[in-house]
Amino acid sequence: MLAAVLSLGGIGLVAATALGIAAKKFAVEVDPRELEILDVLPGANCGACGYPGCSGFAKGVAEGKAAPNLCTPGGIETLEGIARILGIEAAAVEPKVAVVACQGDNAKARVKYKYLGLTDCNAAQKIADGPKNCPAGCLGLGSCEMACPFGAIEMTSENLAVINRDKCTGCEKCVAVCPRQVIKMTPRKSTTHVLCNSTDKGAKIRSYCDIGCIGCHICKKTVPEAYAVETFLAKVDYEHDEEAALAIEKCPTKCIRDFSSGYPEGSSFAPPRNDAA
Amino acid sequence: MDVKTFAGGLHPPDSKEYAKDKVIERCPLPDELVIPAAQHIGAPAEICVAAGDLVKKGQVIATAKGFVSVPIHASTSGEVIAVEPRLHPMGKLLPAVVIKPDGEDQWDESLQQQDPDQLDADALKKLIGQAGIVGMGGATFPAHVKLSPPEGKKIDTLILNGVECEPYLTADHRMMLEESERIIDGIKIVRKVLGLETAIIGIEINKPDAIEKLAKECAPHNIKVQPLKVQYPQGAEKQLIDACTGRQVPTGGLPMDCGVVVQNVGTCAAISDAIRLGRPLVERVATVTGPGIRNPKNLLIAVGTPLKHMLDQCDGLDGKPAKIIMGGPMMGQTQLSLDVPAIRGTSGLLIFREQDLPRKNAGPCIRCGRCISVCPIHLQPTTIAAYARLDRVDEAESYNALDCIECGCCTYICPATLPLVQSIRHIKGGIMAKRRKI
Amino acid sequence: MDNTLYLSSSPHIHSGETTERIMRLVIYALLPAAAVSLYFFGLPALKTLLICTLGCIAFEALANKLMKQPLTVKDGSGALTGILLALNMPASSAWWLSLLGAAVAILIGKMIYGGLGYNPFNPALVARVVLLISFPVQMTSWTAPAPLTTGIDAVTAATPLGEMKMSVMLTGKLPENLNSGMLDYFTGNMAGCLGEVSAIALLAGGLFLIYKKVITWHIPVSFIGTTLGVGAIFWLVDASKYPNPLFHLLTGGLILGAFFMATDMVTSPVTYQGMLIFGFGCGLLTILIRLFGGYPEGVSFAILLMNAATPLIDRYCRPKIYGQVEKA
Amino acid sequence: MVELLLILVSAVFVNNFVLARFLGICPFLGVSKKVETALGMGMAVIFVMTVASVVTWFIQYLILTPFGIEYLQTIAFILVIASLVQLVEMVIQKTSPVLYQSLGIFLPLITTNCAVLGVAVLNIQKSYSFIESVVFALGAGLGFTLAMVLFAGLRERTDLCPVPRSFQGTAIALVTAGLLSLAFMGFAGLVKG
Repeated sequence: MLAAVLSLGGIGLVAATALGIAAKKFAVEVDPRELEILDVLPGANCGACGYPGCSGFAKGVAEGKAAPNLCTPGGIETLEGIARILGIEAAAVEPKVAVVACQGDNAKARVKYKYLGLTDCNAAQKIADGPKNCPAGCLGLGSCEMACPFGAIEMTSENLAVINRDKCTGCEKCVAVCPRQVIKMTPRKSTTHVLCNSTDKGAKIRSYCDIGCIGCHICKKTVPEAYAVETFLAKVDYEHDEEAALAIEKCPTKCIRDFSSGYPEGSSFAPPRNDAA
Repeated sequence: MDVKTFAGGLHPPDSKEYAKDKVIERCPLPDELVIPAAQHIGAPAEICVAAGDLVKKGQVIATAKGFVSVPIHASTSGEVIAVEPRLHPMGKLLPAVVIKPDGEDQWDESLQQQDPDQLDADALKKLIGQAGIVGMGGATFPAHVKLSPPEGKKIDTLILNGVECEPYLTADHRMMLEESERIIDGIKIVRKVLGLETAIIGIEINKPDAIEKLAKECAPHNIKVQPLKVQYPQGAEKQLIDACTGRQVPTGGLPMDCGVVVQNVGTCAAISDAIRLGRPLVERVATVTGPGIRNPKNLLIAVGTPLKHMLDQCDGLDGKPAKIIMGGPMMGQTQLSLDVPAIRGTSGLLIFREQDLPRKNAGPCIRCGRCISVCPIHLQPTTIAAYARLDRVDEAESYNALDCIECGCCTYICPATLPLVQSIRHIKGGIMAKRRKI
Repeated sequence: MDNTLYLSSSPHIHSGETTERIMRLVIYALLPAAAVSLYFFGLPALKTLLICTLGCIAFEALANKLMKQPLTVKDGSGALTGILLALNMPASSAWWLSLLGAAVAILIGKMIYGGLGYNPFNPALVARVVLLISFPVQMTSWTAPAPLTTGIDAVTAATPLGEMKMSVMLTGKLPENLNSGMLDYFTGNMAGCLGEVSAIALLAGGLFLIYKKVITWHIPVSFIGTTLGVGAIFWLVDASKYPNPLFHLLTGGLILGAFFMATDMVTSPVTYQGMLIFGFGCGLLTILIRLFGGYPEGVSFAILLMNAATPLIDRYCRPKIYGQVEKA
Repeated sequence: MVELLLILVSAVFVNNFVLARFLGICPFLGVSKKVETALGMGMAVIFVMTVASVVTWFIQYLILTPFGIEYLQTIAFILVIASLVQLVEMVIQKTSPVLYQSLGIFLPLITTNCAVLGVAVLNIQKSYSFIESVVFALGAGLGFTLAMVLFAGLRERTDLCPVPRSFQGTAIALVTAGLLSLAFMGFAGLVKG
């Protein structure tokens, strides 16, 4: 028994001494806050913050190089967590969600040419500025769908990108990849959006798209405080989101849409419509 | 005969029988000429005329902007009827000068004939720049820039590109047969500018008549004609240098990094005109060909001639066009419309009908390795394309994606008909963007 | 109005080479060997061949359906896997054994990875090895060849490699009559898998593929060369214990493996240097397993092992690119 | 000499720790997403295995056996291995932060890695001499690294594959591991033992 205790104790002692020396010699300083921050991050490694993965962001925050409110997927909880660890006041980030500002799918928008080649919007955009006559509309080749780390984007059967608002975390990956900047970040609480991205004149838009904003000002006349029209394109003032909904019915081209159900029309995300009711 | 070539590449059916025996014909002037300000690599020229101005043939209508740029000249005499954005071969609306010819086709009187023997290298170079000479093979790189190697770079060899490896095209072939005197004169001028003796004309052996003719006429001028095996893309600078001299341009470098300057034979003919006649580059030879054309021809066209007008000279279309290609079938650009004008770099107009297009059945890569065996740069196109599909920029870069010359061999040979070049081009953009960011 | 012109990235012409054509040519190249096996083994061989081939096609279609993909059986790769699998089975295989093989090959060997072009291991070999390990008795019950002309009923027999292994294990020496049957080995008059019997038919098919530029010489030459070379060294050291190289060449699945299985494009390296290394590895492993391993035949295992190494070979074997300057 | 070679070959190929004895599966699946990481992990394991078997051999024959306390073998060995792993971890963290990052949790997990303990215990079970123990440990480590690197290569490739959704991730990795193990069956009988 004594032998056992002594020998094991001896081994332990030798090992402990060796480790102790090594710990001194190979010491690497790690900011303990870095690990704490990593714990409160969502861990999706989506890169929305601009850092390679959550651990990179945690390091940046701990070193004071990154602003603590860059993590949009984590939302307010994460921010509060980081603020608690750093001992600072939380400046809230408004949760955002991506919206595809275009409804010009294959059925509604005309093409400039028939595109053959790589199924990638950026590649198609390089050939004569994209196969659609509209210079700003969705090309429908699904680069955003590929880029979305959360599976929140899908292409409709008529090749238009639609976003599932429940799955969208606001990481902006799709915004970065879209060659035509047709995906916009909007406040999550706002449910009325103008789904057009073309600044062409009304007559020109009509020549290539059935459902674009023609800059007719009817929405602005209906609810003056909620809309602004610049370069023939209406914009919702998201401060007046609730009033903006009043103009939906008035829009002659139906390019103002209501997202209050949480689903864009025509996507497979939407629950089956109950026609009986 | 000592026939040389390079490693890699392939041999697509050259389809040159359409136009190779057609003598160059002068194309009459169209009703209006559309001359874009951007016709070369580098900064576009700045338009210096306005609607209503009367211009003479050869008069400057847009001035060079910076060193890597050349002026643009009126291709005939007439009235400027508009200066506005027009559809450019790039597929975009870009600024252009629209001229209504007066039918006189009168040269500007201020143009001066010069004797190259009386001028020194710098003066020649300046004249070449002023004449707006660009690489006529399709790359349209300003010639005077190529002829101005930086201090310390020793250039010892001039290579003339008479390869014309693109299928269908025969413009250079006809030039070599019909304009050999101007070409040889141009070569002598370029030799003088660069201050060197060795000049080699590389010609593929599918043009035996051109090889024979030039070999005979070049002998007294100490210019060597090098027969080359028929292999695409031998006309690419790097491959031509390898084939003719056995030297290789270091990756990321220019031909001058291995002591070589390459010029197209057509460019040499233009240089001769620019000096001896004082005439700037306002016309060129282009092949109008393809199965979709009734009567394929080699046409001498004024820069700015709309494609449609060129077609009319060839008895029009045979069937409904499905693809309009400016340049050759391997590297040419598809066009949105026949209203697009031919520009200085337009070596050909190629029309395919629906039935002439390759059958499309894109499937998964079966890793057959054919793309690797044909790549003239010895890259692994399928690997790069796989990473490109997933936007994995770093991996693609590590496989030397940036060295790709986009010759199209890999896509041509791929049994799965994958758009490999397009993928690589796409990821090259990604790599450049990443580099700019850092 | 919509524009009807096509625009695309260059190039605008294509060689016309297709995946289907490649698969079709490989199938053609296998036909002589299949015909010889039918001649020697008769109806049972036909049954195995049919079940494997049709089974593979059916399972691929089934997988397409389950994965909601478009049907891919048209590309011919499923049929090819089926024929290769059949050629790797004993002639007298039970129907369920063939069917099971087809299922393993297509479902686990190929479709689970996403289908053609993605499987890391040769599907036919995966199936063969799974069967060999799961049903050792059935997979090694060989029938002696009974040419259609003789009309004799099939009897069981051992393969030449099996005989050799047994003899070496029991007596430490090669069997006496080893070298007497060379001509039979060459034409295929011996016991064995459907496809490993006739060297001449396989060789003809293999050369046809090289002639048609479907495969290159690199893998077959380095594979067979290494097997023969290393085999020769052992033979020279002790001819009473180790058989001569010709025996290695003509018996077992060496030619089938070298020309048809190892050259499977999907599972072999893409560069020429890589192919040479791949072939060398296959050859070395084959001869080691044949001479020292527990199994009489090593070709299948050797190729599978080298399949596993293929991603690494591809990773480290990159051709030197044009204009690359060696860093001093 | 031949004996040592056979031990080495047996440990690397025939009785490969991962693919034939199914030891060390945890890091085999966990750290095999990239070839570089797999190689780093393999090197760490080779080092730990070799040093661990040296130390445990001495502990067994100089302490445990003389004092008749062989029943403490497991705990004594774990103690030594744990300390060694700690040591390796510190060194890697200092010398190669990138490798340290990518190895993540699996580095400390070598501590309880059955493969390392397995080597130490097998050394004693097979009553290998000191030299034999070292060779066996080296072989086991090499075999582990070989399996890791091969598997990582395969996984990098399957990463690019459109694997059906239900098989993505660990599922396809396990299938691949199974097929790799199947291929390694070919070495069976190559060396008796």
